[in-house]
Amino acid sequence: MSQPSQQPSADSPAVYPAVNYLNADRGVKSWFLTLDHKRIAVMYLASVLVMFLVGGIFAMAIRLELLTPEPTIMGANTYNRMFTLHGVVMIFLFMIPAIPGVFGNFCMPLMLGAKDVAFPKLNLLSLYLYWTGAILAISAMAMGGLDTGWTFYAPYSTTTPTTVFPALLGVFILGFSSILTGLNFIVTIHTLRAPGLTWMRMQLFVWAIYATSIIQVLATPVIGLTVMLAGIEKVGGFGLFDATKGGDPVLFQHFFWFYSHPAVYIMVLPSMGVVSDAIAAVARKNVFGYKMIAYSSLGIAFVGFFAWGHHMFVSGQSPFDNGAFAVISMFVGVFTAIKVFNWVGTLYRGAIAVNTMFVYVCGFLFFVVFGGMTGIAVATVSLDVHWHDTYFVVAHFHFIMVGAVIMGFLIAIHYWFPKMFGKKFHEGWGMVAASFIVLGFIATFVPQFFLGNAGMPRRYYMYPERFQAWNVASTAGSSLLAFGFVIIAIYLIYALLRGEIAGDNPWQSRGIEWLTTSPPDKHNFPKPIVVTQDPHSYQKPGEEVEHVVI
Amino acid sequence: MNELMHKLLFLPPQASTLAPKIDNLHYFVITVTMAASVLTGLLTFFFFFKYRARREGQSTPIVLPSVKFEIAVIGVPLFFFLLWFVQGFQDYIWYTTPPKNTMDVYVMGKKWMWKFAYAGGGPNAIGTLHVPADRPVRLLMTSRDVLHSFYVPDFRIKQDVLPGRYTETWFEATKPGRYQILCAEYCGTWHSQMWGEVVVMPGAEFDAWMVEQKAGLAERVDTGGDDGGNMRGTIVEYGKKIAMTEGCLRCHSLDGQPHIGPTWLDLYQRRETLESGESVIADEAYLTDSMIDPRAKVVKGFKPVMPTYKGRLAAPEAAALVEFIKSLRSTSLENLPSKEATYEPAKPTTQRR
Amino acid sequence: MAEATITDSAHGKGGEHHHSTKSYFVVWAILLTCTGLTVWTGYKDLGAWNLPLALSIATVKASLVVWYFMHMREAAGTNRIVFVTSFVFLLVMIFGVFGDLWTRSEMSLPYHTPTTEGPEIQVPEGAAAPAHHE
Amino acid sequence: MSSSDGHPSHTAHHHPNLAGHFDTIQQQDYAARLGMWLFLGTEVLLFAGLFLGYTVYRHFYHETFHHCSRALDIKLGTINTLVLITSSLSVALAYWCVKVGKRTWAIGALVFTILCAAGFLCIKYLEYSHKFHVGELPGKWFRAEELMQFPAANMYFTIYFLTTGLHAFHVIVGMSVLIWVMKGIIKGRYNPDYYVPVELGALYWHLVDLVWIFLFPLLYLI
Repeated sequence: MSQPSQQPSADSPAVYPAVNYLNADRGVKSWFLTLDHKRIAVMYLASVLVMFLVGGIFAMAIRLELLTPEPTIMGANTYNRMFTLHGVVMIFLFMIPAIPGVFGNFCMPLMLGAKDVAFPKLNLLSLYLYWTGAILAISAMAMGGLDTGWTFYAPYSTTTPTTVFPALLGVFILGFSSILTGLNFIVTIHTLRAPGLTWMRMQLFVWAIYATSIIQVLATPVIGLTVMLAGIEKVGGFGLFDATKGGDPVLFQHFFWFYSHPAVYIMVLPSMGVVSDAIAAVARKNVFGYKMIAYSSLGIAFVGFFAWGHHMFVSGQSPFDNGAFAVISMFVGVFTAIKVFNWVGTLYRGAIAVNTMFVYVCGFLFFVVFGGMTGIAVATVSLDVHWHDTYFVVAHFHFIMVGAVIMGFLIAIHYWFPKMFGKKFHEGWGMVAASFIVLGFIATFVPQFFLGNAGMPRRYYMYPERFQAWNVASTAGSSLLAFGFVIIAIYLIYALLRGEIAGDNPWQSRGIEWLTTSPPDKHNFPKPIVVTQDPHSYQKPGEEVEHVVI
Repeated sequence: MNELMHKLLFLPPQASTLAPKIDNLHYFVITVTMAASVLTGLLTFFFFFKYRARREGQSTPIVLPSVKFEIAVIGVPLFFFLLWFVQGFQDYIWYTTPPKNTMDVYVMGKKWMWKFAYAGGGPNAIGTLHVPADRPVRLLMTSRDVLHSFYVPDFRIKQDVLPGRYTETWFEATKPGRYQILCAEYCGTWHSQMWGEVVVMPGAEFDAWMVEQKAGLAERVDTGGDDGGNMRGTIVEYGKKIAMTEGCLRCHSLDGQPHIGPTWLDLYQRRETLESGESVIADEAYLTDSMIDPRAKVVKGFKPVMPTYKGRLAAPEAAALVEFIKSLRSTSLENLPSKEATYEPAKPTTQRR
Repeated sequence: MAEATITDSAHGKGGEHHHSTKSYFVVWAILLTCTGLTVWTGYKDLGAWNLPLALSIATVKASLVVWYFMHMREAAGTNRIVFVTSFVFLLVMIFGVFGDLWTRSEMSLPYHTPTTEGPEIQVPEGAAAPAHHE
Repeated sequence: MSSSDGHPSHTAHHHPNLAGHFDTIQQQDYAARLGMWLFLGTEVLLFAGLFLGYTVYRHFYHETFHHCSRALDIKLGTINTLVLITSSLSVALAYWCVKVGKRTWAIGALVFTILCAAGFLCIKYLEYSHKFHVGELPGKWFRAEELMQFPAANMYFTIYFLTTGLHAFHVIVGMSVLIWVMKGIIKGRYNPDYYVPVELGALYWHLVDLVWIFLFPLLYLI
């Protein structure tokens, strides 16, 4: 068991472990009071999928409304609530917790050869805080909803008569969940690595989770404070952002983006980690430029903190700060570019398998390059004057948030589905759905770039008629996207119930998480792991290995 | 080239001196972005065909990046990004530094309309801003309530409008025509209808227009009644002043919110249902009648509490009030056909109460 | 392996409990003195020097608390980095925002409050740029 | 104590407080300390936002802040500072006593610390009630006429109440933590062999002190 690479289990028949973490304990209590990181991960998975469904329904409603320039299916106030809740649910309840909460929790301790995370009780507390925050956010919806946009900009958010406060409280509590998860993961990675697992032998997913956790710990307190201040101002009239009381509304934006810019890396870094891991398994090859990918994750985590002002180029921020934040944003872009080069480089001279994951990886690479570079484009100060708050920005961040984060999430689901549940999904349907998703995605969001170019502002309920053609195209594309998700839901549920038994390592991956049974035992590994190899190493020991330097 | 890219990218007309600057950089940036993503995609496909898995458990070489490769990987993107930044920041500085000889216009954004006032005197306006072509115009902007953003796509200018302080932006329009103003910062229910219009006139025509407007003001001052001596502004402005001094605004709001009485926003030509059940269009006659005999035709849902203004309002004053009410449109007042097909003229918005 | 390094950094500086309580009392005495000093200077009007002086004294006090009371001098390197990093980011935040405030144009600062009372923009006849008081 | 320090591998496996997923008590202690320092880091950043608010509005309303700070009672503020510093000393002593096995002294020092905390809150209450009385309150509640002449005087009290309020909340949390730690010492759970929770509780209390060390001059003396 000590050598990750020496036990290809391809020939042995697939066995479903009789006792595993899923059936070791029974009863509702054994789930809700569990301290097992894997069960917590499964509960996170169920929760974030529900939230994704909710956010997705809002998204479809928005797209339908925008089918015509006039009111289509709902009133203006309903529409404003829809896009607000779409943003709040997708960002705070889906994207931020999705990959760290589910796959970080499930796989990261396994990848370290650990028995659990450092603070299992804290881990469970994070989940409960997540649920509390989710319930509060949903209750805001039930109490009439809020119409501020997910950015909660003051003074609108502090003066609107809608129910903002429960949502702010929800975000505050979700922040704590996020902080505690990040703290837990940092300590786990520092203390619970198996013997021999040096920093430079950690899998890239672990590196990504580590970088993400740093951002979570450093940035999230600030959003906690920000929403707290907005809530106090709304309820108590403290006037911190109220111009008539001498307050400065732009200060709110500084507060907000100090968290929310790093937060986009909280969302996207784990996804990049998933791709780094999965691409090695798909191409059966060592990751090209391992160190560059690892360090660029840390680089993004660090430099990402200095770029928040590029969300505020036309907000009344000074030209000096605009320039400073713009130039720093250019450097953040370089870190992502490094990763892209290395991912493509990993495919070079690999043995690429044709499967669902690969389709998503292709989509991911295109989206991350186009979405990333349009990000640099909007960070170019003068261009942002035209593009700011138009659909160009909407399209850009959906390329990154949907194109990169959701592709990463889907890759992770498909890659680790056998690990989590010990079952195989249908590869053919997987590829069909993946094609729908990738194409539907392009059809949904490419038109929005043109809308932005033409000057359609975001958060528009009604729009001048000249924008209609592209809006129709976008709505049509979104239905393809939704159809793809329906297919995925069907074949994954089928796989869960009556799927073929996957065996311990169906992808013949060399990741440490595959060294135990699938699904794993309650205590993860039957015997302690000792790591002696480099990560993502697909060469058989003793075999003549060709070294190529390009 | 310019024409082609302009069409390909679905950009709006270039109607200011800033627009070509923004667009040229836009073309460059988008071309590089497209090239990079297409190259990445093609390379991925190429590798996929060339390096497909051929057999089970196939082993692969260890490929490592050389230092040269690493430098290239960091250097090439950084070069492009910084190039964009340098060009973009130059343009931006140009855009944030208005020339000395600008014509200044005060802009106020409020839910959900734009108001304009000329610094050198002249007519105040709601929704429509008249400016001369080929002369720099500086806008000094503030908001009465929440954040708004003054956006004219055809000029490529955008600037947030903040309560409690001024922000500025400027432009020099190059082609006479009518250009749409949009609000780009979310500001509530009718954010998407907070439109206005910039009317760009040839310089000489604008000067003549301005002289005429000012003369019109003076004329009205002469005929405006006893306190006309210190009255300035258009008849609309005069009407507004009366509305304030006579206390109309204590019961009638200007922002679309029903108060003790119906809101005046978009009241003109609105179809109102009366207490009696019949419906009436709020035209000049109805508005004037309602001042003189307010309890005759009370709009459904409101109490008959308004006092009569018979004898309190002189005829010109009542007329001014009507003109003022007519001016309260949440979108542009002007229903003239636009010559440049830049956007469709605003329709009377009937979906709103 | 990880554990080995942990043992080194956390407990490598052996004899942490050998020092007596004396150092605590000395630090306490210094803190009290510093408090007295900062209050005394607080009563004086030192103009522009008030803030830097008060902040310097506070920083000295805080460093003493962190170094001795919180045992930062015995803490593992990682823990030191973690704590110091949080202060670095506090500064990042403040200077990022002040980069904006220091360079904003005068008229777009909040204390140049334009009149927002009344339903109309109130522009005095022939007004130029908004008045810069102060 | 000395055995676990000097020969980690021997005593580790049988340590009663060792959780199953750690190999040694040293590893567990290291994790606990790192976790606590990370948490303190987040606390610093939580207060960082308020300090930013303070610096921004002080920058805008420099004169106002100067005059409004005179409305606070420097004497009470100074007393509170001394109380907190002394409590910081006593909690450090309590930690030392637990480590060397002086249980009674440790309990005494903790009781003293908790009393200091309570005293701090009482004085804070006096200050707050005075502010409520004269209307030196945040935002829309502000009605102190003698300060109305200064622009945005309400903003100073907004900042004052937000910062000291959040700090007072931390004092209350810190008190609860110390009470919980004290219960552990009384029950003998924490002893020279296992004192990390005491250390962490003390760290939290020191942070509360640390924040006040900055708040005091910024609010009272500037």
